Amino acid sequence: MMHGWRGGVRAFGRGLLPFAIILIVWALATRAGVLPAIFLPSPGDVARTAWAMLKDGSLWINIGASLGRVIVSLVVSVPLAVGLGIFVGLRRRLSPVVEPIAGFFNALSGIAWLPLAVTWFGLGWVSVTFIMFNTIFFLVFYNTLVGVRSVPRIFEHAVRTLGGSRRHVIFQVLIPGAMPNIVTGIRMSIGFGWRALIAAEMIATSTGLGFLIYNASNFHQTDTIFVGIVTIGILWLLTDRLILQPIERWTVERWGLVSSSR
Amino acid sequence: MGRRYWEITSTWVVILAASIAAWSLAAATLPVPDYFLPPPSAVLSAFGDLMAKGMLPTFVGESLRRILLAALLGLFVGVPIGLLLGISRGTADFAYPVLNFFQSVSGIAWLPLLLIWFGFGERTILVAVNYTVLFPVIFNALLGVRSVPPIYVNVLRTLGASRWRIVRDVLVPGALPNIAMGVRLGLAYGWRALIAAEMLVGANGLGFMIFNAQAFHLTARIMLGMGIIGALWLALDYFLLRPLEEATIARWGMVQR
Amino acid sequence: MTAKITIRGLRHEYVNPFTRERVVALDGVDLEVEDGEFLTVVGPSGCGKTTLLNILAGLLPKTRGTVLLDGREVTGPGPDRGVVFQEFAIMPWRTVEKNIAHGLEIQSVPKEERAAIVRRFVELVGLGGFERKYPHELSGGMKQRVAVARTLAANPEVMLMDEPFAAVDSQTRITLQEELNAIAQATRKTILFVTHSVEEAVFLGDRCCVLSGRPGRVKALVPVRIPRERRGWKLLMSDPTFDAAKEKVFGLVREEVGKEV
Amino acid sequence: MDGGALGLSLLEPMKGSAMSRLVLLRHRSVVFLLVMAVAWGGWQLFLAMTAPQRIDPALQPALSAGAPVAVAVTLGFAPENFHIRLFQSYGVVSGVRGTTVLLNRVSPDDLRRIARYYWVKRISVQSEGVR
Repeated sequence: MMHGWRGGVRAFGRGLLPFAIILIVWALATRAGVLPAIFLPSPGDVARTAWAMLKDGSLWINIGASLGRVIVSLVVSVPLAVGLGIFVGLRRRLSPVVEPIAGFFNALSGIAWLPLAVTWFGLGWVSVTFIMFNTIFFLVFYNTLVGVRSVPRIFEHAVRTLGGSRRHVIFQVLIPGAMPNIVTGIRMSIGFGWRALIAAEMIATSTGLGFLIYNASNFHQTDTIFVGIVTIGILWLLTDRLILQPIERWTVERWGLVSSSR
Repeated sequence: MGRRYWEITSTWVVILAASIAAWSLAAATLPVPDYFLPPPSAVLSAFGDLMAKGMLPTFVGESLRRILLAALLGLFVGVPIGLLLGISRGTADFAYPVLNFFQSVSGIAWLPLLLIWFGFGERTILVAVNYTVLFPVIFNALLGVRSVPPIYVNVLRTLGASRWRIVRDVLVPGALPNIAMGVRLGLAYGWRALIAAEMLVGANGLGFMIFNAQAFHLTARIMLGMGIIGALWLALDYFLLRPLEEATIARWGMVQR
Repeated sequence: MTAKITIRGLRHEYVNPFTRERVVALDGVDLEVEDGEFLTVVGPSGCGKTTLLNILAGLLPKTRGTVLLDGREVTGPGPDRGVVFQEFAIMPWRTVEKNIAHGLEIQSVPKEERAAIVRRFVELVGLGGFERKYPHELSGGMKQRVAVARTLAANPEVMLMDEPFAAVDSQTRITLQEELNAIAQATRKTILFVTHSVEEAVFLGDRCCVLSGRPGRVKALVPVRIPRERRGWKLLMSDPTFDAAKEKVFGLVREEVGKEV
Repeated sequence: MDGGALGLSLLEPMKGSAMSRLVLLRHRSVVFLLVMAVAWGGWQLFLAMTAPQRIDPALQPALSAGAPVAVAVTLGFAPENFHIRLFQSYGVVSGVRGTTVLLNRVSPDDLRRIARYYWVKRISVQSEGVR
């Protein structure tokens, strides 16, 4: 509805307005001394801490650790999950059985694996990455599997009446037809993956944003916690805009297929 | 088709038997300490043990109580708030970006702050879980109201409907599919946040059970706990959440967005 | 001259996988379709029209009987029998151009030749200017034109059409019927057209095959002796031969409507 | 997020087509809630009924008097940390002898609550239990 970059700026401005108001209310509340600084630091404190952490690089290290784990897990487990999901989805006999099992592991994926991961890999980045991997893998695998199996048969008939072989059915019908589910799976895996990462970092490692804010709470450094939380929110919105929406726009929305919203 | 039914159940039996056998074999032969991979029998005896000691019912009971409380709160508090915010364009545009931001910061990320505010206790868990459930519910209820096709509103206007009637007859029913999805998504996030919070805060619950068991190398209990966590979610999802979603979509055959 | 399509003693039963209930859809169907003939198939709902077409298309294994195309037994789907489905079935992830070229792609026809054929059929079905569009951007009528163009582009021996214009508004329907008429005249293709509308069956068909109520069998074959050139929308308004044929077919179908088993 | 993303079709692979989905749907979730309610209610009733058997008759006078008592709670197994923490919420744990926990200053109401735990074998007066 907004045209050109001016529209974009105005929309962006309108998007920031609520946050500006919240900042003002927050500032007034702390100045009025409603709560001691330990409980609610002023925006100024948080900004100063943030600036300090940026300057001494401690924030960057933790951002790098967390983002690194997200990217690595995505790059490794998404292709694997999509490939396996399609492979199993095509097996008439195997897929109805694997689907419920994948559904079970899908329901279990994430932080529930932490104790077992720590038992196997001990505390540290291996366990955390393992948690990220299985969260992303099972969500994408399950959705791909369901996606391939839910492509309407009519498309398969159409291709076969055009003389298409199994190869054509797979690449020209089943895979594109499963795209909406695959995209949903990827979007959800990022949402759940981030959450699992933050929780895992709090428990099982000594770097990353999760550790940063959990450790800060041991020393009552509330301002550091706020810096961490705001950073997590911003990183999430970035990964959502930069990774997710292009994928969605390039595949699903262009074809007008309904891709379920967030 | 009948043949396929038998075919599926037989494949089921084969896969289950094979995986249990492989698991037992691995547990017996792999050159790792016992606690690394206990055999299926160890998990079964852990179940018997924890039931006899009355621990399992408490863990399951605590976790269920917390998630069902969050579900009720989500439904009866989250949904109305979302609808209210969604109805008028002004509040909707104001609330959307804020809700989107707070929804992306999961309840667990707030946990350190909550620990300072409420300490290591039940209140921290409840706030973390309910926050995680509430925001997706409110966000999707608002989204639901905004995504009702304007044609329905216009039709009622032409019939001279009052604003309240438009809300009751069009906006709320139209938003139901999104609301159902928001509740499902919120609880899915909430369930995981609950497990994580129980681990961090150390209060009775399935999260605590598996985390505590790890400290004593009771891996059989970890596996049992994980199985129950997965099974409970599937039961909740299959018996309560999917019917909620299917009832709203099926009744109107509406496709979201 | 042997018939293009020969059907003898065709019987088909549906078995419900859970209740084991057997439903006989077709029984004792004997039918011959001449080369280049436009045969329409009409009958009460549930008389097995679509079942007959799906068996001919090779998508449905028959219970008993023989089905021959140019003397060869029909076993599975193939490019020699092009199918236009009621739900269009064009790929939402392909542009109009790519959809029409789909059959040619599968038969690995070289690129330039493909482009030429697609251009010809885009013009033939009146989709000029929409080549780059995606299906969700088209109206029902236009989607159906893409499906027809796709089937024709693959140059099948026979075209099987399953109530293709059912989901289209009446204005577009008449134009599509006229266009199909022109295509039939231009390509001399053998066409088997299933429909529930008697008027459509008489307007399009050289002959109308009336199927009885379930279990469907050939109740009657009503010839429509009107040359293709004269078949335009005026014909629908007032033409004695047309009205007579329509009345006859309508009577035959009415008899069957009440009799479902 | 489409409906199937997080759920599964484990329990409904071959649903009869005869019954309409909606009727089956309502049926499925209502049955689940009923079963849970009945099971929970029955369980509480069972606990309430079996509780008195676990209390040593010698404690009756102290219970009716309403004053806090010191008791020995005997379990069928050696208590774990879980049980110790549980008992600490009812009174002061002064010691553990094998499968018995010595608990002081327990109010009569708390005593009746402890008696409801199915894994508690017997609650007896502390002096007698210690010997």
